[in-house]
Amino acid sequence: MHVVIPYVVGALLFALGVYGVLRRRNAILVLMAVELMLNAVNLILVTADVSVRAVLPGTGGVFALFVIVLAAAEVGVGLAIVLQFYRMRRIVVVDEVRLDTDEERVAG
Amino acid sequence: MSVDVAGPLLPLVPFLAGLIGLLLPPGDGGPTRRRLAAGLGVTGAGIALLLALRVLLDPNERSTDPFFDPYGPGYSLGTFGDLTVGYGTFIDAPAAYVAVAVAVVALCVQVYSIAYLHDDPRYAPYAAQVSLFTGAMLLVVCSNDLIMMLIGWEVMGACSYLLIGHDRRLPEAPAAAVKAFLVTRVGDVGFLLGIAVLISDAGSTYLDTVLAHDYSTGTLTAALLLLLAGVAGKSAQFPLHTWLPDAMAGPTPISALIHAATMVAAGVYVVFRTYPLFEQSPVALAVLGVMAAITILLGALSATAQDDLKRVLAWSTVSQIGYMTGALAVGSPAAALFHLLTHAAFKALLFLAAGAVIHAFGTNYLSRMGGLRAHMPVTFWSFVIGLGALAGLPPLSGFWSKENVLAAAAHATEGGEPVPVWAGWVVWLAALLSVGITAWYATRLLLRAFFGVSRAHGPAGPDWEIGFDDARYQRPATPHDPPALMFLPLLVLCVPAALLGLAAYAPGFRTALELEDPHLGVAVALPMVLLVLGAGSAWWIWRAVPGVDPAAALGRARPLFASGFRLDDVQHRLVVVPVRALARLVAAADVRVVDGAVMGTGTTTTGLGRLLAAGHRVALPVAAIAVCAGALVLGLVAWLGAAA
Amino acid sequence: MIPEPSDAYTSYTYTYTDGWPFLLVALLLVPAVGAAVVALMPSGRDRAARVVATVAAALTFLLTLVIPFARPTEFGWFDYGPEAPAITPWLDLHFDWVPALGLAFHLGVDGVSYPLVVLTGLLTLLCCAYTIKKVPAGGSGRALAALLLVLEVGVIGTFLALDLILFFVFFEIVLLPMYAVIAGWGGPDRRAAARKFVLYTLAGSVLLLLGVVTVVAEAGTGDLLELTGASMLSRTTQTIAFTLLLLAFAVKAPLWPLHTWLPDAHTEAPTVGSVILAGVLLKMGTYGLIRVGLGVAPDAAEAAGPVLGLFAVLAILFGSLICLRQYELKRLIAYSSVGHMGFVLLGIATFTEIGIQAALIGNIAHGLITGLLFFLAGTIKDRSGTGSLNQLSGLRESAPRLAGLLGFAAIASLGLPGLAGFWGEAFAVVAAVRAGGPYWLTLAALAAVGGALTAAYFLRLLRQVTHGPATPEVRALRPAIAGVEWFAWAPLIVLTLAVGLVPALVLSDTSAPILGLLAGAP
Amino acid sequence: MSSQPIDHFVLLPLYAAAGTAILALLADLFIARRGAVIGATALGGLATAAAALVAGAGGRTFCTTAAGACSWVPTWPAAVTAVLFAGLTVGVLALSVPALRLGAAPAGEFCFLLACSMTGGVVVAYSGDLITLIVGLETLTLPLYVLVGLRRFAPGERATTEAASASVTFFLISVVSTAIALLGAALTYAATGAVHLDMLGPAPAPLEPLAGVGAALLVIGLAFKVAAVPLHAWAPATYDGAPVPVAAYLSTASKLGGVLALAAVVSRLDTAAVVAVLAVLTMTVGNLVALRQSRMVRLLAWSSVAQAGYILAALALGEPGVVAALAYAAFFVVLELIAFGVVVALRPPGADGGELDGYRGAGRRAPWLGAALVLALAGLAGLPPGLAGLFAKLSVVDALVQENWTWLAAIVLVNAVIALAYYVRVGALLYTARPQAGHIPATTHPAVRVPRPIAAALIGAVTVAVLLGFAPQLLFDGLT
Amino acid sequence: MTVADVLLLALGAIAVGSGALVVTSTHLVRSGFYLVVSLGAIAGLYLVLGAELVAWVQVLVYVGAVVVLLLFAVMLTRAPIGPSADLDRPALPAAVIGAGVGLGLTALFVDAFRWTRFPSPDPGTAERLGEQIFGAWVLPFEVLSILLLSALVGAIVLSRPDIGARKAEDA
Repeated sequence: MHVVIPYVVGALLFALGVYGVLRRRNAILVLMAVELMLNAVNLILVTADVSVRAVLPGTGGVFALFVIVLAAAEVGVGLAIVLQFYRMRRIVVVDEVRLDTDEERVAG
Repeated sequence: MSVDVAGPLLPLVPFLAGLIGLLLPPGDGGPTRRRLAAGLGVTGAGIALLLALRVLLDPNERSTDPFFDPYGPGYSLGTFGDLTVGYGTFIDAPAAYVAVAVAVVALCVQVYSIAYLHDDPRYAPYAAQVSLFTGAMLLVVCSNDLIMMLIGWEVMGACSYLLIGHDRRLPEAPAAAVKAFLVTRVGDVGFLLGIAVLISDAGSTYLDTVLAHDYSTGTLTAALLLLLAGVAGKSAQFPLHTWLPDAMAGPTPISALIHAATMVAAGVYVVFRTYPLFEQSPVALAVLGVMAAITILLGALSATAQDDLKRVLAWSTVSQIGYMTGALAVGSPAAALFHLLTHAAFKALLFLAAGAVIHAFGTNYLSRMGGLRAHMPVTFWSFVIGLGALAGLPPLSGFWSKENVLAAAAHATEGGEPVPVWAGWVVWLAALLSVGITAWYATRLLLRAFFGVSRAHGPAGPDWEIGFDDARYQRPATPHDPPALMFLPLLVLCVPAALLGLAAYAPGFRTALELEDPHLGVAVALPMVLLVLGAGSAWWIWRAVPGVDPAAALGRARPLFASGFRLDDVQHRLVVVPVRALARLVAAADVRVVDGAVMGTGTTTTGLGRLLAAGHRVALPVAAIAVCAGALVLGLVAWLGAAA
Repeated sequence: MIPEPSDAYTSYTYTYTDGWPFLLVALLLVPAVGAAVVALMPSGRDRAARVVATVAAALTFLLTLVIPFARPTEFGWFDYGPEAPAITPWLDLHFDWVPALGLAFHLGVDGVSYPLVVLTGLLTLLCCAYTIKKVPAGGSGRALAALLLVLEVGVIGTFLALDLILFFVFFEIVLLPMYAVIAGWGGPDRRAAARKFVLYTLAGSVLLLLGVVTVVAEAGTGDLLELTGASMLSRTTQTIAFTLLLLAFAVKAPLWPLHTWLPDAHTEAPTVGSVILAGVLLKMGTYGLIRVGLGVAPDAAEAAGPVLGLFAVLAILFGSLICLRQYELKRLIAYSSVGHMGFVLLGIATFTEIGIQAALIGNIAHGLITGLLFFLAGTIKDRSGTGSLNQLSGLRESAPRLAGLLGFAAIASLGLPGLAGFWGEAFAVVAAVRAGGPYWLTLAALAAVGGALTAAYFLRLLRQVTHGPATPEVRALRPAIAGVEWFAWAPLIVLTLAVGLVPALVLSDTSAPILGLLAGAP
Repeated sequence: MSSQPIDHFVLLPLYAAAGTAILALLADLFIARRGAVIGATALGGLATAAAALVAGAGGRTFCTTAAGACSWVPTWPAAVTAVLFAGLTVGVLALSVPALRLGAAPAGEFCFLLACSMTGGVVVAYSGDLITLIVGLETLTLPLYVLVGLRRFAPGERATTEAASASVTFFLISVVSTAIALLGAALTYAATGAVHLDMLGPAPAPLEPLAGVGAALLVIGLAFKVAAVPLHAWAPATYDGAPVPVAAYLSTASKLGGVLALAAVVSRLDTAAVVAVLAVLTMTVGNLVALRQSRMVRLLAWSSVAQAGYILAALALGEPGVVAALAYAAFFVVLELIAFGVVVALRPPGADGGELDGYRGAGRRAPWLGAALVLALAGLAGLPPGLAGLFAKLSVVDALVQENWTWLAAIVLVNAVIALAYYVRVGALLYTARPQAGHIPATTHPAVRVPRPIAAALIGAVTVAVLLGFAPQLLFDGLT
Repeated sequence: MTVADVLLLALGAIAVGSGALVVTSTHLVRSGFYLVVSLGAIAGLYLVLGAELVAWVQVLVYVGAVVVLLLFAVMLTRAPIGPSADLDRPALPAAVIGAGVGLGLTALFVDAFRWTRFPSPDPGTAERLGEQIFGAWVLPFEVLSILLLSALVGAIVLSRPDIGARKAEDA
């Protein structure tokens, strides 16, 4: 088979994920976009099992499984965080998260 | 005490006396403390005189103990590379004579000052500084190491600075002091460089080695010309003479000290000392000759128009030192030294006598004097002897020494000397002409100060110049001869001023100085004629229009002469103003450019920081965009890197 | 705090010659422990703490005086056989400290460093004693005294270090304490001045670090005994390393145009800070140039000589000219340091024995004289409440003693023969003349002219401050000189005179080590 | 393929760390006393450190029989860093005690999450393959998302949202960078077929760009953990919003984990260019921005961004720079812990870092704390008396110059100069007299009472810093 | 072109297409459903690529759990069910970077693998993967358990403000 197809699919999915992360204002949508990125990674890992002479054949699949679990854990915690934020601020818009509200008051 | 102990001790004693004296508390400590200070000063000078006499007694005695050999390299003070600076003495007869002269003048000045500064609260440091000054001069005289000589040389400069600036009530005193130090210091730049060249080439600072070293002509000429710069500074030769007239702001005894035997004589003495080198360099001698000729005339002409008693004497010093350097230039160091000695005597006498006048009268200005002869006979006669010697009136000392100089110059015009013939002519003409001028201004001085009627109560009433430190005159007292402490030194100095010239007939003295036999040939007539002409014309002008300054006859040249040919202005324009401008420029550049770059770096960095910090004052998504963009760019970089 | 060889390292190589090399450790340990004790004393015992600090400084000073007696009786260089190292320290102490970084705790003292060590001990003692009576406003006296002792550790360590990295470590030690002294006890504008000082000099010392590491990386050793004399480095490395080192030391010295931190720092620093800064900190730069710069890169040093000489002369001239335009007492003295260090650097730039000896004695003289000047200037400023030359006049009238001392110090500083300042300046010129050629002759002439300018601005200073009618500020100042002030000043005065009369006091044992340093040069 | 024998002895640190987490959970469940939970966790942390030292550089385990590549690689550097993780955990726990006593966060969960994080750190230290490494890193980081935002408010207390914002920021950027790192790992695997660090190597011909980009992305993703520019934006906001002890953990343990991961990667893959660019950007931007900060924790955050740059500079060398980077990181975390510890000590329990102005004169009120902070700041600036910091800088510069990367060393040093500007600003502030309030003389400051656990942590950290300052060879011996 | 290729293309198109809808849809909820589709397609790709277990886990964990979780979150945050206008920011930076990433990665892969054929793998069995996981990868697996536990506890402690809440007297 032509592995380039799933690879390119993975690349495009990753790019879509990046786009989504950057485009979306709603934290949950951002999380979805992140899921797309992680899935793209998984796809590439699984595809790599086909295309590469691995030291341990099938490592990609194993890796992908780990990534899935990682992603699940992250989503769980992430949603808890977003919900906490929502509880406190009544919004889930990431634009509202300021990084530096520091007024410049530096002496000398 | 043997010479090998006396020699090294000679500069040390007054030096130590000075140091100890400086430790005395300043301020008016009452009579006890004054007595202590005076005692120290007089003792220092007195012991120095004794030591000098001891050395003079047997100047050529050599010790067999190499360690104590006063004429050897001496005690090492420090070694720089292969150059060992040593404290040792080199005393031959001329040195011994000069040392005696220095000691005598110093002693006279010390004694004289006790009375002259009787109510000065800062007498103690003054006396100590005089001692230091004496020690420094004796070091120059005795040292056999060029660096040690330089030390004495510059310490004198510093002492002159301190002493000239001594007077607290004269607004011009500090300026004059600074000027004296700075101008001589400028000359010393050359002196230091000259010495540096000499010792670098010779590989030793030891005078004997340097004198014996075979230099290339170029090096030697350069070094000697540099040395001459220093000599010009210290000995007040054109063009570095400008400090000397201003230095009259110092107390009068100090003027005596500076003009008679120390400071100004040092330059002449150093050339004398290094004469074996000068002999090898006609260029240096020619320069010296021209310098001398200009100085002789410049000094003499400037002296004619001065109204300040001390300034007349100051300019006369410039002129007389010119005679000495002229003698050196024309190849007669002996004549120079002879004139140095006689000049030391009569100039010290003149200044101390002038001090007596000022002390008694409260002013420096000839225009406020007149008719002093009746009140101050001793002072008057001191003046007569001093001025006579200055003008070269036979048989006073100045006549003989000046005659020697003229003879030497005349000899040089015949060729056969290292100096070029034209330089001999220049020196001879200047010296000769100056004899007449000197006689003129000496006569004028005498007449204006001591004859005629007193001008103390002028049309505008009493108008007292406070010209020296201890003058606290409410109203003019009747002028009178000075107290004994000032009186005695005058008497002491009268003797050599009058008689030292006859010493040329003393074989010991003559051979010691390597003077030629005195011969009063026809050649003596010419200066005599000029002398009579000068003195006579001054007298004649004075007689013709009584009460008017003979200098009025100078007409439009008078202000020019009075200002010393405006060389002060020239110096101001050419040196002071540019240096100040340069300083302003450099200081501004230091702040704006050099420090500006530094501060600019700081400001720029902080500004960048502010900019970047502002860039980080954003919301999360922008940060996310930045992160992803950064990752993308870095990924591309890596790709290109891996592909390359 | 000082790095002391820990017990954990006794297993490493450990060599020492005869004599008492541990004296060198004691030299660092005594002030360090003193600083710790002083800092830990309760705030109620402030004065007692300052006395303790003075005692510690005095002990250190005594230890520095003991050094010559602790030398091995057999002079070391007879023991080395044909391959004698270029430097043969009197005392030599060597521990491995951080082998991973090529850092050895290698201390030694020889004729080049010894006078500076003594000077440091002396000035610290004087400054500590001075603080017993007078604590500048701003902080507790014991903190100041402790900082002075820490500074002493750093400076003495720098002078003793025979390992490049160790040298750097000690070089850095002084930065923050000096910053603290200026920022804590300084004048109204102290913050900015202190920051400028610390950043500027750090910029210099990072160059030193780079240079040092470059050398160690190529030579494989940081041991100055091994590096000196034998050219272990390629020409390129030497050039790079020397350039870096030169810049680093030029900042510290400071050499024009890298000097602008100095005037600000001096103007704002408290009196003792100025004294230490001018008296010993600047010497680290010139000493470093001799010991490290010349030691490890003799060829490059030789090649850089003309350039360094040019800048040294520019420093002399510009420093003096700028002084002519200064209207603040301490600022003027600070700029005068630029000129004086220019003479020192000119001596070094010739890379001849005479020149380096002139530099060494110039260092000492500058430490003594400028230390004294800053003491006096600080006193005048403290008592009259102003440092502005326009407001100071007629000191001779109200405080003749003080005026006399100022006059002495100024005259010594302008290089009057017979006083300490003369030798360095005169023989720097002699060395330049000796270097020969029109270029060096010109430099010599310009330097000598700079000497005259030095006289000009010092006389201007004296004329302004001591002569003339007394201003209200001056009239109001207290003329008496306290005992502690005499204690602090008298040694400087006496030594200025003594070194001036007998330069051998400083130079007696410098010839061999300098020749050793120069041996590497072609 | 059969399961291989597992050397449980060398796994002791892992067991101890994981056991600590479980112990904390159980203690919370069954004893439910704050003191007990905290004590148990602290003991567990110490046990972990002890275990790491005992296990030392034992045999590897979890090896693939085929190639001999192992997932658990006990080495001395690993042991040393594991000890550091454990020490930092205990230290941060101690710093948190006052806040926990106050009830600012549930103690049991706090301890558990902290212990989990420590476990992740230990795993990172010992991991021998990318999977374990990334899982370990996630284990290190994930509990921190929670800890950053975990804050309980007393009834009536105004609820602040900084912590929640910080948590969102941290989480979102973290997942993105995790995705990037995973992509990098995936590409690396696709190119080389290996995930074991020892097996990583050059890719076959056509796959070289793939491997290059993979390595770069891996580095970029991991660089997030050390807050390298341009992946740093989360750090200041997160540090400032998080409780100060957690911020301390973020800037020390979390950063150390990132350094370890990076070190593992860069020493096998050629990523010099990317790491060098990251290093230059990181230190320069970090220092420049730090110049203009007015909040204490933000300043420390930016400074720690900059510090990461120095570590990256060493890592740009690849294998030869690893020891220097680890050494720097070790010195750095100790000093940083002191700095944060002093901040915690000077502020009321549970408070944030506050404005810099609030620290005016603090060094006079609390001389010991002031001295400790000065030591830490000097160390971070790389100057005595912070000798540890000096040796840290020295080791990095030394490594760079040894490898002929003098230009990078020069940039490091220029940055050290810039950095000093803000360090001295803080240091000087500590000793500036407060503006006179009323007529209370400046000398009679109210004394600062330092809670015992914080004092203990500070004393411990300062002792380590001083010890390392005088005997840095101990650390270098441990890392080689 | 083999059957596998066709399948890959088709599934890939579905995955990418629905992925694009995920990030562009103006309906929050619809985005969630598109995500399901996309993830399902990816699961299909796994099957084609011979990673059976991964595919099933994908379906179970992602489609079954993660997406449901996300949808719950949408509900809990009272997000609008219908289309909403304020979901997006200006597109340009995102589009530029997204396009850059997509093009870059695509080019990278295309350059690396070209149109090369690789042999289709044996359909992997769960047993083989399981053997691997419990053979070579026990360590990360165990660590993962800690991770999951901490995620669990963390999520709970964040979601339940009553845990460890401060009483009035604490303040």
